[in-house]
Amino acid sequence: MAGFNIMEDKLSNAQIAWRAAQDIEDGSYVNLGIGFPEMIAKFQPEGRDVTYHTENGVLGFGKAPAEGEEDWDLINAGKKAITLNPGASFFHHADSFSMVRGGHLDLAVLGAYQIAQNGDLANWRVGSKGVPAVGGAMDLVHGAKRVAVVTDHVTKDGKPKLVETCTFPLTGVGCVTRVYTSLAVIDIEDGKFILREKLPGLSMEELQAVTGATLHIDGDVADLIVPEDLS
Amino acid sequence: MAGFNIMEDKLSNAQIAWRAAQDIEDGSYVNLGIGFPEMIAKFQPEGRDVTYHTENGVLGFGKAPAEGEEDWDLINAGKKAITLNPGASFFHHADSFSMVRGGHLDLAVLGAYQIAQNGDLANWRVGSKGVPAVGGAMDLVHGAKRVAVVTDHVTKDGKPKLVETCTFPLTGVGCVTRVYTSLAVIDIEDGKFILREKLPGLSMEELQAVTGATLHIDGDVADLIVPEDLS
Amino acid sequence: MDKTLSSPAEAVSAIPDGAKVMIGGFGGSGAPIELIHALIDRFRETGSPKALTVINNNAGNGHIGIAAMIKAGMVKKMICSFPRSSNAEAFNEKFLAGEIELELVPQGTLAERIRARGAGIPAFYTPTSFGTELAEGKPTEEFDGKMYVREQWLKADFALIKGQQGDTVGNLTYRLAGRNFNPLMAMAADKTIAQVSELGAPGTIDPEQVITPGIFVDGVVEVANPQQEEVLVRTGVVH
Amino acid sequence: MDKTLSSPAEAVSAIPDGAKVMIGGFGGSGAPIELIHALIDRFRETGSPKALTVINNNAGNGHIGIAAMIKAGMVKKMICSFPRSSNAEAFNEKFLAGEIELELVPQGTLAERIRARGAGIPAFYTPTSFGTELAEGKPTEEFDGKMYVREQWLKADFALIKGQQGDTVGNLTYRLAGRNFNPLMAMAADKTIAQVSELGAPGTIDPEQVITPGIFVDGVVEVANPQQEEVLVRTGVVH
Repeated sequence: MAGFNIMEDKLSNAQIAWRAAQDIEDGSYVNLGIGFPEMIAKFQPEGRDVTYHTENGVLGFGKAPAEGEEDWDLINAGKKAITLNPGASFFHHADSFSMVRGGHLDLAVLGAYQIAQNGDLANWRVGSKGVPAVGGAMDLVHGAKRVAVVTDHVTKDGKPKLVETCTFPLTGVGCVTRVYTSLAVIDIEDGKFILREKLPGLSMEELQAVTGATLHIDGDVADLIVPEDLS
Repeated sequence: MAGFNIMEDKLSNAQIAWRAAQDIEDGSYVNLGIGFPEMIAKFQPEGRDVTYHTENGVLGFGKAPAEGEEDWDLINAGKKAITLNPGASFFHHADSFSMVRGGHLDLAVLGAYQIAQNGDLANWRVGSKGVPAVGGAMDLVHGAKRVAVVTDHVTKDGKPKLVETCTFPLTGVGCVTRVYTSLAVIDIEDGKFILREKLPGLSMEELQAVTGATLHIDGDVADLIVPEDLS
Repeated sequence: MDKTLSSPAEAVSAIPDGAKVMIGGFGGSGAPIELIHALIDRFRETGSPKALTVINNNAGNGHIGIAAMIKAGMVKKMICSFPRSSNAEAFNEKFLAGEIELELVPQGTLAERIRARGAGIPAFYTPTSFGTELAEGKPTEEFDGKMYVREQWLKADFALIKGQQGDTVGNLTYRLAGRNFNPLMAMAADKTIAQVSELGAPGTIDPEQVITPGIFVDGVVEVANPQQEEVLVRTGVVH
Repeated sequence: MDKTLSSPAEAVSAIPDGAKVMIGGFGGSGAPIELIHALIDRFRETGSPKALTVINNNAGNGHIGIAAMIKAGMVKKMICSFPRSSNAEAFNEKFLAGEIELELVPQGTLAERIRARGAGIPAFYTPTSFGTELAEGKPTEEFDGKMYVREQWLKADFALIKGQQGDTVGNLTYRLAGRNFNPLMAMAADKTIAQVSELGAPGTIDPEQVITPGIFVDGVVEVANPQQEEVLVRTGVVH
């Protein structure tokens, strides 16, 4: 499969979300960050019982309501209308972040501007200009038992997002343990990126060339295979 | 009225409680310590609306139920059965002590082994022997807007309970602002005992003789007059 | 001890210039729009209260609520976690012009700092923000092998909150996710004013279902059919 | 994610020797007597679990519950605020004989230390106990002109708690003042086991009336007509 084009043959966001969804364990409590990570819920595998937490004080929420059916007191952290599944509960913000900070969530999945090989994450602002906004990201990266990232492998202008050291302002230090990108699945262990899966058409050299820090191998590297057609 | 006998002519606990009750303000939130201070509720003046807090998580409790009507899930901090007044609420222990520590109570009234002229209180243990137990006393002395004490003026063997410096282990530092004793009402201001009221038959000299620190006068000393017959 | 207030206007009448005001809600969910608008109306009529510090998760949306407060020029400083919304024009303009201050606080730390004031805890340690620019200048310490940042309580003179059911002694419940910051702010402010959709006599709320006990509430005003910020924003309402 | 356990015996079967166990209740109010008795029965049959550290407001009463645990010799250490009761003989004897350790913690500090663990807060400052022997050796600091003591979170391996209504995903309500420490311990322990008087399917508790969300609960067992410690003590029952 010569001629792999990083920008054209990469996975779509839906495909990255699908891949991340496969790792969500049955019976787990999960917080999905605003935006792209939220898409993961759509691809939750059949038969897995997952409870979603949103930091504004709801546990066990379900799909978005039909248009016109929204109740704007019933929203998620992204201010989108939600519905409740049986067994849902409401609580105030301090209890909600007790769930986060206290280590009660099994998994938090966030987006990223940059991820460093030591697990540092930068995902809240790109520089010092404009209006900064942090929300719950800095809380979520500490506390959840596993913190994963879903992201394009490179920036829009082709620069690596996986780097030796973050240059953007940090969200958290040494917090990310797994990264699902548009090209690969990479674990972070002992300050190193460990390649677990990559797209089958992509060579190690091609992948390393768009990665800003050394990719290490520890055992097999599996093919990253996802459904072609995801809506 | 010559021949005032400190041990015989002093106020009863009920009379001390009655006097303390007169100062409870309308609309206030009050915590009464286990034992003697609890008696104060009985003498709450007519027409005053007082809400009682108990640290095990009830606000707005009322009288004890009739014997045989007790529900042992509905108790106060002294583990006595209580009833609820309209507008009562339940909450967990952290919220309950938030009310205490966060300055939301208007008044806490406690018993005492010793009170020092700087407001230090010793009321949880007499020495280092036996089984120590502190309960909520150390929390209650910090937080309530006013901390008052009800106590006999002297110990059973006639020693002063109002002292220059506490010799028993402290419950709190500089926390008491008013003391209702069997002989007098005394405020604590700027590290001094200020005498406000004393039993009419008792001379200043007699009172000072059973007080372990200087009693100061700041304005009038009123007669401490309470009903004779309190049940 | 009847804490009933007759109107939103009366409810906000004591807030002075320069006050620190916590305002409940997360976006439009649980936002006390009528109390906010009463405060804006008072400012337009009297020039007061001005130079307010407002504590909320966000910094307003569209042309109503906190956004309208900012637009009106009553707000000196925002303390929030996320001053972004579908239409954050009011805040953005003032901020980029240097006409409003911003203290940015991670959302969980914001909640915990508010709760800490209510609970009489002047400072606590959190892992949140360690190693980031939001922790600069703050003491740090290791506990059980992990690094933590020390944060202090967040005080306020007033809280304006929104409940669902209320009674005249100040007990409150909330509606759905509208609970969010409201119970915490009720604990934290020196004076807490609640608007409620239904106001009843003491005893109308089951004691086991009270979320905010009345001890935390100083005044309660019934606003029977409260406006929803999100609906106002979506329909382009300007206050 | 059905968290239902078949019996109190099954519910306590995983607690090992040396475990730190939080036990809910304040006196007999909200005390999970059936779980405690199942633990004692297991100890009598198997010799395990022993050398437990028990965290509760009190240290047992009469000859049942925590008092019976202590009497049976399963408890190495009590962490509590008030080891006194109408009949504290079990604790007193062991304590005065030097056969049980005691960590005495002011009641509000005990509650806050438990909550702190649940909330991921390793340490906090409180005015409680400043200047007393219970603050000896602890860091102190001044905030806003007042002195405070630094306290650390309190961890536990297990919590045994008592709820009123429960559902199979672990949501709980409590009965009257039986709430007390139960919701805090549910947050704080690595594994939380709840006995409930009524166990239903998810959805049987109104989401607004859930006191302990299921995320804090690992196992739930129905005990339809639970015993009340106070009644057992008053009728002289011995377990």
